[in-house]
Amino acid sequence: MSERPPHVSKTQAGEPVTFLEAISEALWEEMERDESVFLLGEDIGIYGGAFKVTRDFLDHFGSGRVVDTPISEGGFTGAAAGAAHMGLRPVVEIQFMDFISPAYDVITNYIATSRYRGSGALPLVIRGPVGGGNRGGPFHSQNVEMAFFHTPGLKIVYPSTARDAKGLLKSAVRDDDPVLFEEHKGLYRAPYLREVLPDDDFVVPIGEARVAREGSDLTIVTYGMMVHRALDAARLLESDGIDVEVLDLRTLLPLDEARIVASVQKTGKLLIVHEDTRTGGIAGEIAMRVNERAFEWLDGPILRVTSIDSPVPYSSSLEDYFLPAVEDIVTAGRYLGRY
Amino acid sequence: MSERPPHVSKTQAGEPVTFLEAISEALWEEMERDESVFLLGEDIGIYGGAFKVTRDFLDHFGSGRVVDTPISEGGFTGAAAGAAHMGLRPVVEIQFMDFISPAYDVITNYIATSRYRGSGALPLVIRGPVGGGNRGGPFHSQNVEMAFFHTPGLKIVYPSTARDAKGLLKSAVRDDDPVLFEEHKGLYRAPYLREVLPDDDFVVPIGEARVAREGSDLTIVTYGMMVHRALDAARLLESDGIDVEVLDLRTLLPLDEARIVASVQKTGKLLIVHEDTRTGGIAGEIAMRVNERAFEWLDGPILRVTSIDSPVPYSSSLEDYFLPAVEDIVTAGRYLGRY
Amino acid sequence: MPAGGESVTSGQYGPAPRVSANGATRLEDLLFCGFQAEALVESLAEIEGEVSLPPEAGATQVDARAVAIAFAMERRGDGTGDVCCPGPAAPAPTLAFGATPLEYLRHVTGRGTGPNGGRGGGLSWTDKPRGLIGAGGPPGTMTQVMAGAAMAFRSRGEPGAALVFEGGRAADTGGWHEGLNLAAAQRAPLLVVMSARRDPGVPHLPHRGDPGEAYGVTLLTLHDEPLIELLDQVGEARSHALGGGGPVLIRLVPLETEARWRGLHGLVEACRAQGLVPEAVLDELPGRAKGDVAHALRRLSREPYPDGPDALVPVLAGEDRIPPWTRQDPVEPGNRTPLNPVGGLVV
Amino acid sequence: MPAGGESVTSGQYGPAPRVSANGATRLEDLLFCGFQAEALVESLAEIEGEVSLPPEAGATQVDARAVAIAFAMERRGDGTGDVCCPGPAAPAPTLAFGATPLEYLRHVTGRGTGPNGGRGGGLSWTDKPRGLIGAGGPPGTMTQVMAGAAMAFRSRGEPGAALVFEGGRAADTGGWHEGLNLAAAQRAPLLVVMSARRDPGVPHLPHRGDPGEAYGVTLLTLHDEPLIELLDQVGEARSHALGGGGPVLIRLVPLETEARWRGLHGLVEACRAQGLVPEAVLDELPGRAKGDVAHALRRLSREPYPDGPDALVPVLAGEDRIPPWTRQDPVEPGNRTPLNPVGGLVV
Ligand SMILES: Cc1ncc(C[n+]2csc(CCOP(=O)(O)OP(=O)(O)O)c2C)c(N)n1
Ligand SMILES: Cc1ncc(C[n+]2csc(CCOP(=O)(O)OP(=O)(O)O)c2C)c(N)n1
Ligand SMILES: [Mg+2]
Ligand SMILES: [Mg+2]
Repeated sequence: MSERPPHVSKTQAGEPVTFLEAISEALWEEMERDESVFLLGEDIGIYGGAFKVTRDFLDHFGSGRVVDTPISEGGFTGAAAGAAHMGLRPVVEIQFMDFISPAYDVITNYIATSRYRGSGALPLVIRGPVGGGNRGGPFHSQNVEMAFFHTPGLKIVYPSTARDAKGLLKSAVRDDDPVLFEEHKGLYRAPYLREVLPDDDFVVPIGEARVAREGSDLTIVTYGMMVHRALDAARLLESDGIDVEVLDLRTLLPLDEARIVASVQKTGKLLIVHEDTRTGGIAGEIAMRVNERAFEWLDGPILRVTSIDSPVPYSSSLEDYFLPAVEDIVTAGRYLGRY
Repeated sequence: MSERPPHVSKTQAGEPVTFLEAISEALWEEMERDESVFLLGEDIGIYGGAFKVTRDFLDHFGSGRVVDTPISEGGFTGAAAGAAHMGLRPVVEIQFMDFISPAYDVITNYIATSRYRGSGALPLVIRGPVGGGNRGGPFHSQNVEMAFFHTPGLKIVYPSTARDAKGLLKSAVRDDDPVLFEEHKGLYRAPYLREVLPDDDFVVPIGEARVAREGSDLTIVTYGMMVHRALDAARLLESDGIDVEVLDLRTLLPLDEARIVASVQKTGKLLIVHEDTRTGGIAGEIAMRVNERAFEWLDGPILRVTSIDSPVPYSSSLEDYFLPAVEDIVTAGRYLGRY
Repeated sequence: MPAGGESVTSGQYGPAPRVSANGATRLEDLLFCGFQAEALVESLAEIEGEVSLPPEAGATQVDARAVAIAFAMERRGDGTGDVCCPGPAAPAPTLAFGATPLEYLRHVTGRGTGPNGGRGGGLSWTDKPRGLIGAGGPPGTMTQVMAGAAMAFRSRGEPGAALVFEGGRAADTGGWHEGLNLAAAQRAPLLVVMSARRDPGVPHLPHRGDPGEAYGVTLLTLHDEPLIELLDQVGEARSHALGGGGPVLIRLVPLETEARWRGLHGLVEACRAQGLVPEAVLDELPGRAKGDVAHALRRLSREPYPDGPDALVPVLAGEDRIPPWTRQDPVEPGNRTPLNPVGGLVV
Repeated sequence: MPAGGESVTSGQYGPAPRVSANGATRLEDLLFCGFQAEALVESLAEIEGEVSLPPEAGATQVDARAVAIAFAMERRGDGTGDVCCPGPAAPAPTLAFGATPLEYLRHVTGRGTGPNGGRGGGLSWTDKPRGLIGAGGPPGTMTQVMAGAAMAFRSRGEPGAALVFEGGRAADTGGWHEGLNLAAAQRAPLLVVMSARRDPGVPHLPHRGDPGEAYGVTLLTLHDEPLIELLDQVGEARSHALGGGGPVLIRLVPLETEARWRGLHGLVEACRAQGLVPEAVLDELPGRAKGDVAHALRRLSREPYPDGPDALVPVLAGEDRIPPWTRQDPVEPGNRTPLNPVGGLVV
């Protein structure tokens, strides 16, 4: 085995890491900690992955634990399930999460139902890049949470900071249930996300939202890239005298209903912001939960700012228009603030 | 070509048809009307389909228009897209709609995006049996609407009566967009659904909900099998002095927002009932739309009665418990009625 | 009423596995298991209609060859042997890997006493000590899953192999190809049986060639060979796969319905002629096997179905599930009183 | 700013198709198209970084053989010819089926003037009169889609064939197998090219055998044959498929990068030697093709990107789409005043 290469040693060296490096570190550390953890995916070995998350992993861990697969998301995700039955802990990389769709069948029918069918827990992680703003067009830009949010038996994680990315990925690998892990491409190398992480084996628990900003007038529930847009909007709304609380879900499934409800009970107003398209987005489930648990606290309608209901357009001008902008959040925030 | 067989001639003979026969008649009539309509699916030809919807079609229309396919839902749904590009109007049968999942990729990535990508409309129908209560277990009982509800570019239809099944399927075949058509197995041969249909070329427009029962105190929005449970519940709630309006969505996508909003503006209370599992169900989107358009009319929380968040259990006792029952709707209706 | 554990182990449900070490008693065991399987298939036909059977239960039409194939594997019952996915609801390999007829019947009829408490359909029954991995819905899926199981043996350096039973039309699915391709690329010790079972009235779409040829997969075609020969051939295939030769595809040429269990009778004769199993045992074996199944059927009729609320078994680890709020006492609404229709009062 | 029509026709965008009838001028056309393709591929490398190119644009590394294959088809430009899916962003077959370099560049750079107004990625460009069908994302998908197109020809009794370009790794996908299997079962006139293009740093997983063998599909392997020979071979393959022989798989053995366009120069020499194309034409052809592309590039630089609101083009027929409410004047809230954050006041 070779030495630990520099790009997964930054935390050890006390240096700041990017979101992407945090993910690489998490994988490396989990593979060192637990022999049963192994990786499967397209071009993750020799090539180091389309985004280089697993650069140098093959050299260090060998081809038994870093498996370059054929283009067959269904096949290798199914194989991951078989390996999980045998006590291994596979981590599947989907090159772009848009291409999780050929694995939709095995994930929803086989993997998600395994525990309930009495076939035992299937501890496996399916991770990969999501999200727009990268001029990737309709096939390289999607958010995939709503394809799976409706399937009982899955967990869905979507971090927005380097710290959460590392801590949540470690939790995901250790989790006994299948976890989908979404990594926004726009966060991978974002300079504003570089941070020095604790040099210990910290984990961030799955299922807990995080108050990214405290406030008293309006709750914004969001996640992923939109956390940062919401924080920008919150700063702008401050000058309107609207004190915004921003809740970063971090885990989408199971939803941290308790923290959402607590925040709405404090502020009385709820705006949901998601990058994913509008109809059938996660805002709906949040609205139902708040209706069920905190209707009488609502001092205004639950509203949402989202992408437009269409495939992700390719041209930058179209994509920028398609995505929720800071001004959209500000407009909605003002509207609710005055309500 | 052989004569029109008796089981697709009942309407012509003035006899009542079942829900299933209505579907067979719709297909037969559309194939007679338009040469470009053709069928693809597993065991639909020689065998006449798992539920015999296309019995005798092969004899009459020939193997060029009734195509027995290999087990390859992705492959033949993709082929349907190719045939649609060429001006044909394919109708794909999925043997059990649970098995639409291998076609998830081509439907969401290719078919749904075609028009937007400038590749033209893809007029095709994907139809098949859905729903529980038949002791089919986790792989033969699912509702599939929420796998596709989030995908812009698709239409989803889910009828609850023989008349709507026939009229909507004819509309679906004539529609220029891809339509998913869900047929509840429990309705296929239900005696209470037999009805004499008009003997003309009637269609029921896609996108329009139907008031299945008028009422003034509470709106129940529902569809499919649950329409009948909701109507049963409404009769029981009458004796509590609660006058229930039942709205049968019929089309789930696009959602008939206007009729939902109008009903809620009349009653001030909304209960959503769906057979599909709870988290991430369609209730969420309806709740968001009502928040956006009629929040101030709400005199109580938006609530929902749904299946339990799990795979569909196999044993009848478990499945009955899993599914929403009339008493559940009554309990929720009373709760909202008193609110 | 037990709702079924999360993951089924033989200790929890029914007696300890009836799998003997390979050796002197293997043929006796094989015969016993074969006659049980035959009787089980018959009894399923009998009880159909009376009880609900999963939609996949038609796929029980495997034949005696399936028993021999399973017996060519390393069946241990202690979690250290080969693994097998018997295909949906197929009794023969299930029994061969140590399940009892009663467990099997509990399972397919959805009894509360069954290995997953009546929740799963098909043969969604995973028993790690015995090496059973339960099937999912779509044909082809289990070739993917078992490819992964085979990869696990290989990556751990353990001398185990994975066996999966698929129907003939499974090779039409892309999933099957992806599984086989991956197993071949990884030289994983996987044996894929393409069994010639029921088809719903439609002939196979003809595979004009060998569907494993693209992946360099070894093909073994089995006709109506004597079961002893078959045991050897499959044993060799297993060794080939274990030795780094990669997956083997075992194609069963369809037999006439009458011929499905003929191999068992041939094996009885061979054992008798060569003195491989004592005469007395051979004589009483079929009757004992049938008696076992008959007993299991009688016992089954007294076994309860699960209670409705058993449907609430968790789908995620550590998740507490509560009944739908409409089946509890609804709380009174009130102004700014915490509503909790999902269960109990929130404080 | 035109946002692109729903379905692109040659009349709407750019000049009428430059596809000549097969015959005397075919070789001249082939050469012209080939040199244009070569120049286009070079120019894409030049403008990369300057403009955004779709992630699939790496897949432009087809070679001269792709031009000849496309020219072996019946290209008509009036909606009555063969159909072709050029693979994502591949210029050669696109030009061969009648697209102009400028249209191509508009498309891959996402210009508002492009055939789908900058909305689609890859080569999601369907032009029915020309017979172009645009690719989707995953490898293998288009083999399914084009299988259906081929089935449509057959079911209508029309003498057309479908051609699809896939990369070598597409045969790893289950989707590819399902498409080919269906086409074979239906004896559909489908030609599937497995082209040897870029791979992201990783060798193919070896297909040890012929991936079409399972389906009885005819295989044609092309090395570095003279393009004239290749035209004949592919023409024969097409006839075979049209005559009921079912799909043909055309495997392109990879060429060295330097050798990718060599076939064109060989064809020039052959034409010169055999007097098939006038000398003067052969002399000025490469320059004219390059000039065309250079002109298209200059023109492109003046062509605008679409406006943001063009993103609102309908995804469903007859659907009116309005901008997000936060980009309109929000309405004032009020007690029981109809809210309509989605746009305008509801009456
Ligand atoms: C994806 C998918 N499509 C369709 C079905 C329905 N189905 C169940 S078994 C079967 C036939 C399987 O034939 P074969 O593979 O030959 O197995 P056999 O039952 O003959 O053993 C079909 C179409 C399914 N389970 N999954
Ligand atoms: C389902 C799916 N998985 C992964 C990708 C990402 N991807 C795009 S092209 C490609 C390699 C394709 O290789 P090949 O088929 O040989 O085509 P080439 O680019 O070499 O022409 C991959 C992995 C994708 N587009 N779709
Ligand atoms: Mg079969
Ligand atoms: Mg390639």
